[in-house]
Formats: sequence, structure tokens, C-alpha cells
Amino acid sequence: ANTTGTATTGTTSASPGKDSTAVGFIFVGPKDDFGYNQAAYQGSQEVAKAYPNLEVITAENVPEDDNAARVMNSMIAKGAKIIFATSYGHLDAALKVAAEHPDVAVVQQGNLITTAVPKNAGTFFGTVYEPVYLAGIAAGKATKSGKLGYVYAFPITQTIDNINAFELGAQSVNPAAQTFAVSTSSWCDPAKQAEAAANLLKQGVDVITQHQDCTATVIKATEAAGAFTVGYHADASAIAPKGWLTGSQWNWGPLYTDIVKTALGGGFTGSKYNDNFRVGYRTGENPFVQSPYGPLVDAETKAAIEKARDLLKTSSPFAGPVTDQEGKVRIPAGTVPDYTTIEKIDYFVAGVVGTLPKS
Amino acid sequence: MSDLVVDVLTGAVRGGTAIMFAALGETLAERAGVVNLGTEGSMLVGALAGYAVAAETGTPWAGLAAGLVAGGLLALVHAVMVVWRRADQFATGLTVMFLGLGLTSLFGAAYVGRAAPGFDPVAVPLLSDLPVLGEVLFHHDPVTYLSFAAAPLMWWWLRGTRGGLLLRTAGERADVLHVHGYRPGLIRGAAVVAGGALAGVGGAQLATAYAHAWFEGMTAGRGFIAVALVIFAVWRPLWVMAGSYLFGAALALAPALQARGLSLNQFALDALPFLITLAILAILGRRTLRAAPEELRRVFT
Amino acid sequence: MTTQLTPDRVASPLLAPKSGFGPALARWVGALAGAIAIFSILLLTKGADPIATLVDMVVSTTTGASIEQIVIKAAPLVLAAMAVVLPARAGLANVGGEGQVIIGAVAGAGVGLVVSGPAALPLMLIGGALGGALWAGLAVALRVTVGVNEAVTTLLLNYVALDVMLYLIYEPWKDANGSGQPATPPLAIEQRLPLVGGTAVHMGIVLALVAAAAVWLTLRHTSFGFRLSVVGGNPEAARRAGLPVARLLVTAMLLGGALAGLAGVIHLAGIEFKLRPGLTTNIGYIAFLAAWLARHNPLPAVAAAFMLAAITVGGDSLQLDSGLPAATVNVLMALILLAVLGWTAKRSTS
Amino acid sequence: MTLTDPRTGAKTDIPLLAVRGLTRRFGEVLANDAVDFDVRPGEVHALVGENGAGKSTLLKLVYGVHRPDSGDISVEGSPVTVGSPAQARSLGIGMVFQDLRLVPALSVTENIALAVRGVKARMIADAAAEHGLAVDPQARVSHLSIGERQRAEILKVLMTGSRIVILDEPTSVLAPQEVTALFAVVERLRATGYGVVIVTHKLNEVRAIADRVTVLRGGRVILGGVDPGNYTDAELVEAMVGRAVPSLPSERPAPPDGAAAVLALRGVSAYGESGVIRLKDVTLEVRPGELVGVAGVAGSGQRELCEVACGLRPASSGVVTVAGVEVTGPRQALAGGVCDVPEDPLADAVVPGLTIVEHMALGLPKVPRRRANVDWADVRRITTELEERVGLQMAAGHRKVAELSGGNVQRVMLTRALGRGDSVLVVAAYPSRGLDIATTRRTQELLLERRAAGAAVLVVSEDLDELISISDRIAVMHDGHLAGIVPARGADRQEIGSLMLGGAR
Ligand SMILES: Nc1ncnc2c1ncn2[C@@H]1O[C@H](COP(=O)(O)OP(=O)(O)OP(=O)(O)O)[C@@H](O)[C@H]1O
Ligand SMILES: Nc1ncnc2c1ncn2[C@@H]1O[C@H](COP(=O)(O)OP(=O)(O)OP(=O)(O)O)[C@@H](O)[C@H]1O
Ligand SMILES: [Mg+2]
Ligand SMILES: [Mg+2]
Repeated sequence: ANTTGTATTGTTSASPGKDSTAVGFIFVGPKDDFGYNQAAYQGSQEVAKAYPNLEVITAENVPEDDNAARVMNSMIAKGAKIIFATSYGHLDAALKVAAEHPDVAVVQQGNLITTAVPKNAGTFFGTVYEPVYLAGIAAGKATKSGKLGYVYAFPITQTIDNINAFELGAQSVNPAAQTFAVSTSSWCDPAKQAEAAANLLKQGVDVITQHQDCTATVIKATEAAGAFTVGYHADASAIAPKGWLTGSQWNWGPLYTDIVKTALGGGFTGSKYNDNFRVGYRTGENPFVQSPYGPLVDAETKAAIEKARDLLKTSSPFAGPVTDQEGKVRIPAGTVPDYTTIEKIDYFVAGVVGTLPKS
Repeated sequence: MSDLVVDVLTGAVRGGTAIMFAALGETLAERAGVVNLGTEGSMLVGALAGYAVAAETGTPWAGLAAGLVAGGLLALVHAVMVVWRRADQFATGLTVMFLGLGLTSLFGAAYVGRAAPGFDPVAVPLLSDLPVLGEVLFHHDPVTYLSFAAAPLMWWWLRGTRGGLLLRTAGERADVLHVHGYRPGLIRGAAVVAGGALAGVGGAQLATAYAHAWFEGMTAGRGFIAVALVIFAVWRPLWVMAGSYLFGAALALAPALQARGLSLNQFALDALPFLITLAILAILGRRTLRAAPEELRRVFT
Repeated sequence: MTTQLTPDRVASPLLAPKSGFGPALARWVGALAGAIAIFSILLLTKGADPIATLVDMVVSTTTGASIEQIVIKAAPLVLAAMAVVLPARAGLANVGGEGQVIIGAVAGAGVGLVVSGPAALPLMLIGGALGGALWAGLAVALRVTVGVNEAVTTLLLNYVALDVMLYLIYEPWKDANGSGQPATPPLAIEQRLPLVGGTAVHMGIVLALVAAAAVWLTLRHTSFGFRLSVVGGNPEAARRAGLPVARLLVTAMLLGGALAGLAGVIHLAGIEFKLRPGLTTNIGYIAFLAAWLARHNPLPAVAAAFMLAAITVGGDSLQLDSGLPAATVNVLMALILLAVLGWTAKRSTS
Repeated sequence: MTLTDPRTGAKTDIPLLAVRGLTRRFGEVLANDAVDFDVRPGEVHALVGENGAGKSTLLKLVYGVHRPDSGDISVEGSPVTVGSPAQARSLGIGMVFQDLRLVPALSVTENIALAVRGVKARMIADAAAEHGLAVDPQARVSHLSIGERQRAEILKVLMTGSRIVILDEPTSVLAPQEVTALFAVVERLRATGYGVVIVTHKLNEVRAIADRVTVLRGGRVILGGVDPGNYTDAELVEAMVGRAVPSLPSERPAPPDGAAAVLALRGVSAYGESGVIRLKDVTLEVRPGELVGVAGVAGSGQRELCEVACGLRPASSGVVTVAGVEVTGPRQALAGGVCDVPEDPLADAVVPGLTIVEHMALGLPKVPRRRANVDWADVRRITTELEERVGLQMAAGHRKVAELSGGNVQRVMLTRALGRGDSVLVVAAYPSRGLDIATTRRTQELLLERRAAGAAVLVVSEDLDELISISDRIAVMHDGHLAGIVPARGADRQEIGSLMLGGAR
């Protein structure tokens, strides 16, 4: 593809981002969405704390189209030589900007560069699905009906991984557990979420988790119905004081700060961030961490989760055998797939109830 | 399967209520001769005001009142523009919608993800035990129960009261009001504002009783649907009620199927409410326009 | 012979009597000043210094890069505004620009998926125009056959168009190599619009300006334009004068849809290169309002499209320089629109 | 004359309403120039004059629609200012407008409730019985005939407590029998002490109902409150017009016998605007050189008849042919030499924003073009030609038609339709509506000229006298049917009237 093709040419500067006076962050949604964007925004503020002399420029509601390139260019015009494009869909714009500005380090959060990686660009992400897997264990232990609910927006791979990991975690302690996946076709339409939660609860689901940008609606509905909540993005135990089990949440500060440090020092090109950088329990400090436990999580469950976390330091939630809904073995026994393979999973595992669109 | 039907019907009432308030509001405006595409904006400001005031005061009823006021205030902009400045109704309505969108995201950021008390479902004694009907109609929040009365009330008010008569006359032949010493502009303006206030109540219901959350743009086109719905309900409140539930049912179908592991094409289901609306408009065709208030017919050419 | 008890109304702002240039200018200046005053009050409530903020904003639009961005943004807006202007002459309210832009882009992308080589780009442009025309055609078909108002149907079709596009990019057209991202594969180099000179601006702007000039000439001078204005002014009079009213309505709307579809393709082939969920970012709606600002006159509509593009680009400065929430620019745009819509028309005598 | 006040029962001689020196100017036009006028209890006072003489203006000044520039109004001897129609009604002044002020979508009761707070259907029924007005209070106005609507409107005025009832041209839309019924109501009002002001263009009506008559011309009183019995028709017409108006030549060559019909309708039915059948099984022929008049109560299918003949409305059954060719649509009819004068030009033919010249272009069967563009120079030339040929002075060609007065709009329509020398069929709906006597006469001459040139001419009019004087035959419509066709020469007005109301011939 052209966007990435041109990026590799014309890269003359050996040290993109070196001696930058400012850092730019773009977010796809509002920086106070209590979700994905807020977590990224908080990460940016930790960078500001760590480098008081750096100007941290942020822009929210930046669409995932060419407008993103425009906004990043404006940041560059204001002196930023390190840019964080924090949404999955910002990748094309990020690569375009990287190609135009060889002296600027552009990193993108969550997506993968599938062609040759330009010298001044990279992607990074955590293994989101690992803490989700751990939370799945809590869910599998807590459920009485054996029915878990997953409210999601769109069937992108990140979400598919999460749903699968959640089900695999639950299965590991409760082989009969099923995960009912309901999509809302919107990253945030609270009314649709309310309807999804209501229907799941009506079907006897007693633990609900989700992958949405705004999460309060589902949590409140679950709590009001006396069911259990597994969180995503943030610790929402305050709005589900009774039913909160655990969840997964972000901690971008350390990783962002390290990327900035690498670039400022002139070592971006050739570093691990000048690549599709992935970090998980196996490789280091996952920016995706487990949320605190709720009151109803018993010691036995906590121990099971501890054990699993230790195991993940060498293994993966997707360690074989993994079978899909049709019963076909997708990952053979004994195989521990790498991050890239996991990020290409396009099927639901056995135990997930729901259909994925064919593409 | 009958269980699926019950769930879809229950979802229809749950999801149709906010739309019903907005569509009833639009009915008032259109019966007085004004189309208000800004209904979407009124719903949004109603949702934010409802949620924010509930959060600040701790009572959802105060939120509901705030939603009413906010929706009415935004509609006042439309009223001033189209009734007194004679600006184009469609363009102004869209602009008012954008204004509502902008203002709510400007002032709503603080309430995203914030907890606020809301309306919870209350089962109506005795009635809620009825088979099917009990579940479909009588396990809802108090605002939904209010909505059951809203459409019949409006039907009665438009038909049976002097205010209703004046409003209808404003939509039919505003000149006649003038002859009888009334100010048609004032009546129209009041109808638009009252309509916006109802849309605001719908928005507040959405935020404080249905979704229990505020998020920018959370009405997601429901205000536009309300406008279309009024047309296919031929400007009659009771038909508006039925239409709102039909729309609610279309919205409820996808999650009800998915929660059972069934699935149709998700995007087709998403488009369903709009396609149903288009289909009904096409089937009713000219009949709807012939039933339109006379002054409105001019707007719709 | 009729007895008139209330003041005459001018039926439509389109037909409002023309007035002198001086007073018109004064009203525009007054309206804009009013909008900016209200906006300043809002800025104060958010703790920002209005003067510094507005100055930063204006200054930010004057750099070379910003001007290029304004032109890039204006190109589809100009085309989509013409998609409102042309049907409006026939009395049709095309609120469906958004959907027609989407379907135009979808059709263009669809052609791009199957055709490569030098013929691809022209075929994509044609395909996009046809797609937009088809989408507008649905609405106008309902209008001329069963008499459903097109403002409502075009609005509803916008949502359907979005679902059509989402379906395609999540399912059959999804880029297999895109790591699950809901988007089509990027267009090949030869499928993209060439750039103008040494700038970042693509040739879409040339296309847009040529189209605007063509619309202007058509409406102003041709017999077709005259017939459209008769149909728009009084369809019954047109029918009685033997004009083929339904055919003229359909033609106007199809041409409008084609222009909007073209806006979609040039946005796709000029700058986006893939279909993705947030493709159009309200191009259709903003263009509808641009057309209204210009009271449906083609050349002023071009100016209005550029103005709204400039506000969007300048709006970045509200965030980047003044730290205001992103939505602030929507408020500014709405205020300006309201001021202009409400206070620049010459009022009829009261 | 001394009579009983309907309210107080007191005997009184003071005029209910009196105006002195009332003057009102609209820009250049002096619409009312020092007008004196009064109405006493128990009398009917007729107001007559040409179009634009100032009759409606006088009434609107009294009713508070306009304010006088100078002059005084007094009600029962006390001076008043009337600032609005509402105030006028509170002073006991009620007005029934020519185009009526009812809301079609509302019921009679609801319409009256707009004027009278808290009124109930029963009260309306009682009042209707008291005044001898047959009206169903529950009926929707849109379902009523013109006569019924007028009665509802009068009832509304009476129920607001008016003692002065002003009727502006109430008879122009009624069939003769309905006029008789209306006059019976007026008689009853007179007898119970109301003061009635009635505007009419017809001298026989003045003689039938009025105790006194006032003639206005150019805004001035020419004859003030005189007994019509003391004047001849010619004297009254001369007072109205300012000169004697010669009548049309009464002898005309008969239409050629045996020629094939130009317009032929065979068993034609058609739907009206509201989707119900409005034209029922009509069979009618108009031969070349023949002028057929169409009479009927308003809304009896005349509009549909004209539209069917011009291809504007499809026949739901039956066949319409012009010069032997079946009519399929307006384009084809236009090309086949059919011209029409529309019934309601503002609604059906005037395009807001377009000029007279542009409207002329619209009427041409083929618009002159230079390549894709209209050749406006040529259209202007044709316009001048048509205007000279027709001889009805139009306003300047660049004026917008929508901004012209009703009479001037009609001149444009007539010039456009009657200027064409090649027409084989002329369909004119109410061609002289809103025109003054002289222009009306010229219009009638033009229609006869087209007839003499061999065209078939179909003329709809509410004025029976006009139809009788220009037609060869008169087709009478009732409720969509062709109730009968009578020769115009020696036609009996009563007979035509009873056909209009559905009576047997
Ligand atoms: N609203 C107005 N604005 C300007 N001029 C007016 C207005 N109303 C009436 N006129 C002028 O006053 C004159 C008198 O008009 P008026 O309506 O009183 O005539 P009329 O005697 O009622 O005629 P008709 O027989 O046609 O009803 C008209 O010729 C016109 O020039
Ligand atoms: N409301 C109004 N505002 C401004 N001008 C008006 C208004 N009503 C009428 N006029 C002007 O007054 C003049 C006469 O109006 P009107 O319709 O009363 O004429 P008329 O008496 O029917 O004329 P004609 O002599 O053609 O029969 C016209 O020039 C018209 O443009
Ligand atoms: Mg007149
Ligand atoms: Mg008059």
C-alpha cells in the first residue's frame, strides 16, 4: 500500500523525535469518556509530569480519517516531534504523517503495521486479552447459571480476542460456562447497551462484561439486576459496589514515558518501539492491568487467578488446544501462539454463543 | 419463541418511550405548522440536563424537570428563527441540532461516566402479574408510566380544549387566529417550545431511566426518527404512540435475537427501523400529506 | 379579490427580493458580530480569553499548510453543496447529501476493487456519481410516485447508507490484510486523484469548481435552468405550461445525487483512499447548511463551503492553542449559521 | 324609521354605525376619500362600485383591519376607534368576508368556538334555528357547500353578538336559489333590528334587498345612502363607472352547422383533488365557432371539466378528444392548440419570482431558444406583439407577476391565452373575475373574437347574465353531472337556477 510504501523512502534523519520540545497525543473520542480515551489521556498527563519542560498537546474527538493527519501536522507545526496516535483507526494517518516528517517519531496504539516499518514509526500495545482471561476466571467461578454475557461494539480482532479469552478463562475453572456475545454496532450508544444488558439478564446471564467506549450503562443495569460485573477500561467498582468482581484497566503512563524517553534520547530508530511492539505478562510490564477485586470474590478464586497469572508468564490464554465453535481445532495442543497470530484470530472459540460476520 | 415476542415487546416499550415523548413533542409543533428537525438537539440537551441535574441534586425528578426546561429552551431558538425571523424550517432545525450537539459536548464532559441517581423499574402491583401484558407494560420506570398517559392526554387536549383548538387552527389557517384577535406567532412559538420540552423529557428519560448514563450524541438519530414518525402517524398522538413502539420493537429485535445466540445480519437489523419508516411512508404515500395541517403542507411543498 | 388580513409573506427566502449590496453587507457583518459575541460569552464561561482564542484561530488558518487543508476540505463540500443547490431550484430539499456522499464513496470504492489500471479512476468517478444519483433517486422516486416528502426520506436514507457502508467494510469488502480493521484495502496509486502542482491539494478541487461553474451556468442561462425554477416556484403552473414536472424533479435530484456521489469519490480517491466507518464526517450536512447560507445561489455557496471549511480547520486551534473541548467549534459553527440564516434575509414588510 | 333594538328592546333612531370623512391612502392610491356612510337598525344598506372603488377598504376600516388616515367612526352615536377585528366584534360589528374565514379542517362548532368562548353544539343549533340558518354544527367545514359555509360564517358573526352585519359580495358564489335563501335570512335580520351592509355588483340584487344604496367611485361617494327606487339602472351604472357602458352587440352569426366538434367529451368522469369523483359521466361537444357557457354552483365540477378538456386531469372513464385527437396530457393539448385561462391564477399559473415576460415564455407552445439557452429577446418581442393584439394594457414586462394586483395578473393570463391566433379550443374559467366593467367588456369581446375566428370556446362563469349575453349554449352543472344544456338566447334564469341546484328541467 502506498501509505506505508512512501514512508520507507526519504527517511534521512537518524534520530526522529530527538530533542523535541513538545509531544502530541490524538484521541478518537472525548478525553473524559471513562474508557479507552480517558486512559490514554491520563497516560499523556503522566508524561507531562515526568517531563515538566515538555509541552504536551492533546486533541480529542479526532476522527479516524485524514482529519487526523491534519491535526498531527498542526501539532508538528507547534514543535512536537513525538506523536502518539492512540486509536486503532489512526494508523493510516500516522503513517502518512511519518512519511512527510522523517524527523518526527510517530507511534500508533493498538494496530499493526503490516508492511515494512518506517524508521520513524511504530505501533505498540498491551496484551489486552490477558487480564480479560484472568477476569474470565472470576466470572466462571461466580456464575450460578453458567451463562456469561459480553456486550461489544464491533467484531474487530481486539474484541474477538477479548471475548475468546474471557470464555477460555471461565472455562478453565467452569467447563460448562458459556459466553453470550451481543453487539451494539456502536462504540457508544447507551440506549442500545441498556437493551443488550436487559436481554442478556432476561436470558439468565448472571455475569456481564463488555468492550465499549462508554461502560456505565451496562454496569448499572447489571448491578440493578443483582448480577455480577466484570469491568473494562477502568475501575468502576464505585457504581457496582455489590456485584463488582474484577476487571481489566489501563496504565499507559510508564510505557508512554519510556517511549518518549527513547525518542528524546535519539534512540528511536531501531528500538523495540520502531516495530510492532507488544508487551504482555510474558515479556514485561503490561500496560493493561487487572482491576481491584470486589467484596464477593473469595480467596479460592483469588488463588486461582494468581496461579493463572503466574502461568501466563510463560504461556498464553490461547495456548493449544483451542477449538472454534464448530469444534475444529484451531491451535493444536502444546502450541503457544505468538502475539501476531493472536491478533489475527477471526473466529469465536467453542463456548461462545453468537455469530461473527463472514468476511 | 413466544418468549422472544414478549421480550421484543417489552423492549419496544422500553426503547420506544423516549422516542414517543420526542414524537409527541414534534406532533405539537407540526400541528401548529412548524417542522422541527432540532428535536434531536432538544432530546440531547434534555438528556444532559436531566442527567446532570439528577447528579447534582440527587433526585431524578429534578432531572426530568431540567430536561423539560432545557429541551424547551433549545426549541425556543428554533421558534424565534422560524416563527419570527421566518428562516427556513429544515435548515434552522438542522442547525439547532448542531447547536445542541455542540453545547452538550461542551458542557457535558464533566458528567460522562459520573454516577447519578436515576429512575428504576417499579412493578405495578396486581397489573404486573398479568400474563404477558404484565411483563410488557408494567415492569417499567415511572417516566414510562407517565408516557402511557401522555399520548391519550395530548389526544384529548388537542381535540377537547380551547388551547388545542387554537393550536390546531395555527397549523391550519393562522390568518383566522389573527382575525379573532389571537397572535398566531405566539401560539406557534409556544407549540414549538412545548414540543421541544417534551423532546427534552424524552432525552431525560433516555439518560436517567433507560441508559442511566450521559454520553455525547447518545440520542443517535432518535430525534430524526421522531420527526418521520409523526408523519406516518398522520399527526395523531395515538398513532404516534403505536409508531414509537413499532420503532422500539425494531430496535429491540437485534439484542433479543443475539442474547439467544440467534443472528440475522446485524447491519440489516440496524437499518431496519429506518427501512420500516420509509416503507410505511411509501405505503401511506399521498394520504399522509393530504391529512397534513394546511400550513404544514406549505413547508412540505 | 381576496381579503388579506395579515402581512404578505415572501414564500421562500430563495425568492426574497434582492436588495442593495450595502445594506446586505451591513446585515452580514452585524449577524457575524452577534454570533461571535455570543460565542465569546461561552468562551468566558469556559475560562478562555475570547480575544486571544479568536485571534489564534484566525491566525492558524493563514499558514500555507492550513490553506491547503481548507482547500482539501472545501472540495467535497463544494460538490455536496451543489447537490443541494440544484434540486433546491426545483423546490426539492435534499437533506440526504450525507447518504449520497457515502454511497458515492462506496460505489467508487467498489469500482476500485474490481478495476485497475488507467481506466480505474475515471470509472470510479463515474461509478460514484451513479451511486449518489441512485441514492437520491430512491427519494425522488418516492416523491414523484407516491408523494412522500423528500426532506424526510433523504434524511432517513442517510442512516441506511451508513449501514450499507458498515456492512460492506465489516464483511465482504474488509481488507484481509488490514489486521481486522473495518476498512477496504487502500486504493492503488493509479486509483488516486493526482495532486495539484507541488501542493498537498488533490485535483478534486478543480473538479468541484468546474462542477460549481457548470451548475451556475445551467441555472442562470439555460432553458433547463429556467424550467427548474418554474417547477420550483409553482409546480402546478409548470404542469399547466406543459412542462414534464416529474421528469424535471427526477432529473434535478439525480444530478444533485450525482454531484454528492462525486463528492464522496473525490474524498475517497483524493485523501482517504479507503472506506472506513467515519468516512464522511458530516460533509453532507455541512454542505446542506452551506447551500442555505448562500440561499441556494451556486457561487455564494462555493464561498460558504470555503468559509465552513475554514472554520473547521481553524477549529483545531481552539483545542491545540486554547485547550478547549473539541465540540467548541460545532457551537461556533451553529451560532454563525443561525445568525446568518435568521438575520441576513431581507424581511418582508410587516 | 323607528325600530326595536334586538338587545335592549328599546326604540332607537340613532344609526348603529356611522362614519364621517373617512380617508385612507395606500401609497399613491387614495382608496377612500372622505367617505360618509351609515347604517341604521333594521335596514339593509347596499354598497356598490367598480373593482378598486374602495368598497372593501371602507369595510376593512370599519372592521379594524386597516386604520383610517383621518375621519371618525361612531357606534350608536358614541365615537370609537377600531384597532383590530377583535375590537370591532366587541363593538358589535361583524363581517363576513368574500373568501370566508373558516378553517376547513375544523367542525362548524370548533370554528365558532374560535370566536365565541365555550360555545356548545346545542347552542349553535338553537341560534341557527332562531335565525333560520340551516347548518349542522358537527359537520366539518371542508365537507360543506359554499352556501352552507356562508351560513356558518353568518351564524358565527351573529353568535359573537354583532348587531351590524357586513357582507362583502356574498352572492357572487351562489346559485340564484341560494341567493334567495340568503336574502330570506337578511330579511329576517332586518326585521329583528339588525343593521346589514351588503356589497354587490348586481343591480337587481340592490333592488331586491336594499333599503338604501351608496355608490363609490375612485374612493369617493358618488351617491350617498339614496333610495335605489329613485334611480334607473342606467343612472346607477353611470354613477359607478363614470360613463355609459355600451352593451355587447346582441346579433352574432350562428355557429356553422354540421362541423365536427372540436372538443368532445363522451361519458367522462374524473376525480377531484380530494380523491373523490367530481366529474360524473359528462357528454358534451363544442363545435368550431361556438361558445358554450358553463353555469353551476361553485364546486359542481366546473374546475374538473376545464382541466379534463386541457389534459390537466386524466379522465377516470370516458374519452376526451380535441379536433378528433384524444387528449393525453397538458403538453399534447398545448401543442394541439388548446389555451386556458386558469380559474385561480395565483395558485395555478403564477410562479413567484418570475416576471411577466417569463410567464409569457411559459405560455408559448415552443419557447424560442438559442442553443441550450432561452432567447429572451425573442420572448420580449412576442410579448409586445401579443399585448398589442389583445389590447389589455399589462404592467411593464420586467415586473414580477406575483407582485401585481389581481386585475393585472388576470390581464397577463388573458393576454397569454387569448393572444394566440392559432388556438382551436379556448377554455376560460371565470375570465372576468376581478376585472372592472370596461376590462370585462373587452375580455368578452376577445372571447367572441376567438369564436368568430373559428375556435371552439368554453367559458365558465358565476355570472349568469354574462353567460347569457356571450354564449350560444349554456351547459349547467350540478354535483358533477351535466344537468342540462340550454340555448342562451331567451334562456330562463329561473330554469337555469333550478338546474344548478339539481332540480328537474
Ligand atoms: N393593502 C393594500 N395595499 C395597497 N393598496 C391597496 C390595498 N388594499 C387596497 N388597495 C388599493 O385600494 C383600492 C381600493 O381597493 P378595494 O379593495 O377597497 O376595492 P373594492 O372596491 O373592494 O374592489 P373589488 O370590487 O375588486 O372588491 C385598490 O384599487 C387598491 O389600489
Ligand atoms: N398587502 C399589500 N402590500 C403591498 N401592496 C399591495 C398589497 N395588496 C395590494 N397591493 C398593491 O395594491 C395595488 C392594488 O391591489 P388590489 O389587488 O386591491 O387591486 P385591484 O383593485 O384588484 O386592481 P385592479 O384595478 O387590477 O382590479 C397593486 O399594485 C398591489 O400590488
Ligand atoms: Mg379589487
Ligand atoms: Mg372588494
